Amino acid sequence: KESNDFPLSLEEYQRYGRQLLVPQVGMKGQLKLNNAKVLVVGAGGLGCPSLAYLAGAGVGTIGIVDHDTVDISNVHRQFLHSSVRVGMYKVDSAIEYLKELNSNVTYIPYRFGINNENAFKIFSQYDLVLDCTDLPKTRYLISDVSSLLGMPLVSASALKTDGQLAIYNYLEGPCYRCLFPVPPPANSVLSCGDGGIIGPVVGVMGVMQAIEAIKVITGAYEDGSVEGGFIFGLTLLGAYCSPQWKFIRMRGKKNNCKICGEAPVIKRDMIESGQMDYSEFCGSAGPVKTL
Amino acid sequence: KESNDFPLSLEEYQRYGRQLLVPQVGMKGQLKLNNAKVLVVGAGGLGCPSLAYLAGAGVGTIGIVDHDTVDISNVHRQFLHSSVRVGMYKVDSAIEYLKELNSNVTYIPYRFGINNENAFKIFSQYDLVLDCTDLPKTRYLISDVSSLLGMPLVSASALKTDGQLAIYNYLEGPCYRCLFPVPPPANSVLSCGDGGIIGPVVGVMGVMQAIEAIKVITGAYEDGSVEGGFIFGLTLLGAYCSPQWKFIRMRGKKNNCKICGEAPVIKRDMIESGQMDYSEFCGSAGPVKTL
Amino acid sequence: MKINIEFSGGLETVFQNIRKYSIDLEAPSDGSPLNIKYLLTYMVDVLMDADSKANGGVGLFLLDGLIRPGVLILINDTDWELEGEEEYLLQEGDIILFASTLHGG
Amino acid sequence: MKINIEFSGGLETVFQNIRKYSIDLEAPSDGSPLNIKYLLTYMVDVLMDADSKANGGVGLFLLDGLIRPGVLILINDTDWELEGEEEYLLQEGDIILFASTLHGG
Ligand SMILES: [Zn+2]
Ligand SMILES: [Zn+2]
Repeated sequence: KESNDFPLSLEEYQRYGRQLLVPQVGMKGQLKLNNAKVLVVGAGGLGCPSLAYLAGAGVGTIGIVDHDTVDISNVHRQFLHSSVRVGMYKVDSAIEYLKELNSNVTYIPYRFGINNENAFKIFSQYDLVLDCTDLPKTRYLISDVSSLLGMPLVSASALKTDGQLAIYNYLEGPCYRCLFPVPPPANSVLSCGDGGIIGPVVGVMGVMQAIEAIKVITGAYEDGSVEGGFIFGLTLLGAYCSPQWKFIRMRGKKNNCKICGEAPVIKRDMIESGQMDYSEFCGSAGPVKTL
Repeated sequence: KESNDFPLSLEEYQRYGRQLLVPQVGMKGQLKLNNAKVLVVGAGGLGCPSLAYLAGAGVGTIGIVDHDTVDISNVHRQFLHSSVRVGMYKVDSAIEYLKELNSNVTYIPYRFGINNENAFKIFSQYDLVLDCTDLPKTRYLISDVSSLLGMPLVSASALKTDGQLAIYNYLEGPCYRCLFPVPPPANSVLSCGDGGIIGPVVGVMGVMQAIEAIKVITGAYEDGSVEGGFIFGLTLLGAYCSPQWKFIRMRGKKNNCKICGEAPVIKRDMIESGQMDYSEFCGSAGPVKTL
Repeated sequence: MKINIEFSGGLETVFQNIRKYSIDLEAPSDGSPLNIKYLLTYMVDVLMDADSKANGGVGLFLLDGLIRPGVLILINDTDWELEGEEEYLLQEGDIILFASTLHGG
Repeated sequence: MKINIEFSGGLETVFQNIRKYSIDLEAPSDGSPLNIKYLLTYMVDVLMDADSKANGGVGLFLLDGLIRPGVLILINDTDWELEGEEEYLLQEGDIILFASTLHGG
């Protein structure tokens, strides 16, 4: 990688050849990917496909956060974790797989959950965050921290047969809290463990996160590659609906948002000190009701 | 698996627990998946994600057809094939991975290409075909054979930043030839090798094939799970468009279709004898032009 | 007036497990406007199934008479906040989508 | 008359690499109808870039004056075969999508 004429190694030219051919990526985009640092929070149903395609595309540094270990009930949709790795940390299982896929990438494991104390220190080492988690309190924490650090957040979620996707904190767009200032009642929240999930439904949302991450990293929303530039909205999947996909244009940044508004009230020190209590904010998960 | 009260093994209950919870699958759907035989033609950019999720979901028998070996330029999108398996048959590489993912599935390897002579013999052992190939002549052959055998065909394709998905030969819907009676001029056809491809773009189409395969196998289009039942159309992805997804309602079966019309002229023996020459029909791929 | 109601993300479970309704809505007899606010009460009164009502289903849809946090209302594929929220006057053929935020992953 | 043209699957490469056009189409001066057939010739004459025209670009779009096999024409998200094909009379605001079949995988 010495000279500017050949910014990639021969192996990289061969490996990334098919995406180098695509004008929206090209050499300029590939170098941006090689230099990008992406944090994937959650190595489950969303994280597995995102990670496989981000590593495949040659994102330079990938951090992976997950406190959990592989359970046999994960394997139907979390395809980085094979049956033979049940019991291993998901982070280690994922990295074992990803290293064989593409050893050019630097993988950084975090074998614990994101929390008030560690979030800023970890996040600030990356350019972009993917929210692949499954609890409202974690989703608020991830959004607040990435918004305060000015990092784009590619967020997806899924349950049963449905999925949702959005990019927060990006260009002039809103944060998660602008859209959802008040958390849902705890008894209305279902995880994939409780509500069930069809494997490729969550899978397709994770792959869409990889597409959006590549677009954000390569600047596609800013250089005219995406016609019309960035329009904030939600992409909805209803796998048993017809049509299956819907894009909903949503409100922008809210002036009174507690994180990204004109007079923000939630600050970094309030989060790090624990004054901002996400468990309390989202309520304790009591017995779960029907959705 | 002795008694009707416990139709699955304990390991299967645990493994498939999350999709058993989804009403559109449930125990009835899981048993249909366990008994299903699916043929995936092509273990590349579409085949890899389809295979991972079909195996994860517990499709009983999965046949995989591919004559090709793993090249380093495949790995960015074909995540079943790791860098350490370069040079191996894609079919063997895929099965090595899939066995570790789910050993309950029976995997049947076909380390050669589909052709006029072998297609009927292979296809007739399956209930459903996924077209994950990348040449018009193979796509016509796959469609003709599956239509003549009365098998549903879940077909997807991708190039650069775009993707397409459809289910052919299904319920009262058309075959591929109804839609495309005349093949495109050979010089207008680009493969992913020639035109380039963004990994998760072809990936997302492969995952969508797995969703549609699960819906077809479990009868979702026939039992009311999909509101409005089956409507034939194309699902289009433009990853750099806004919105990214579009569903286009298309014409139905054509009365004058040479395969599935009222007076079909292409018959099984014409294909098996080689009288129907797909290479000639689609033209030789001369120097490739701009799309 | 013909109004279409759709659910995404799970709320159909308290509305008889039907994801799409096409209803014929008459103006309220007390002369109040035919707006989203009225539609919400209509949905609880007429469309929600008795079983769900008896088991806290209303709380999954409304909180203190307003749409509960975590449910987005989309009017013809546009955020209701851009359309006047509760006061939005329903128009013939409107598609009102109730999308519950998902958190699973 | 305002007509929207969109490409999916690659044809934009011969139309100045622009995926969406919003054009103002006037009725042909010879009195012939403002239909899809006319639109096709207009697109070659006005929208296709000179470079593509010089390098066989027309052949990627038309074959013997008709749309080439492998390109689907969608009128407002519906197959043109359901709308009268070439003879379909353009309407104000129509969205005409030219989708090239993809074969890659
Ligand atoms: Zn905000
Ligand atoms: Zn046919």
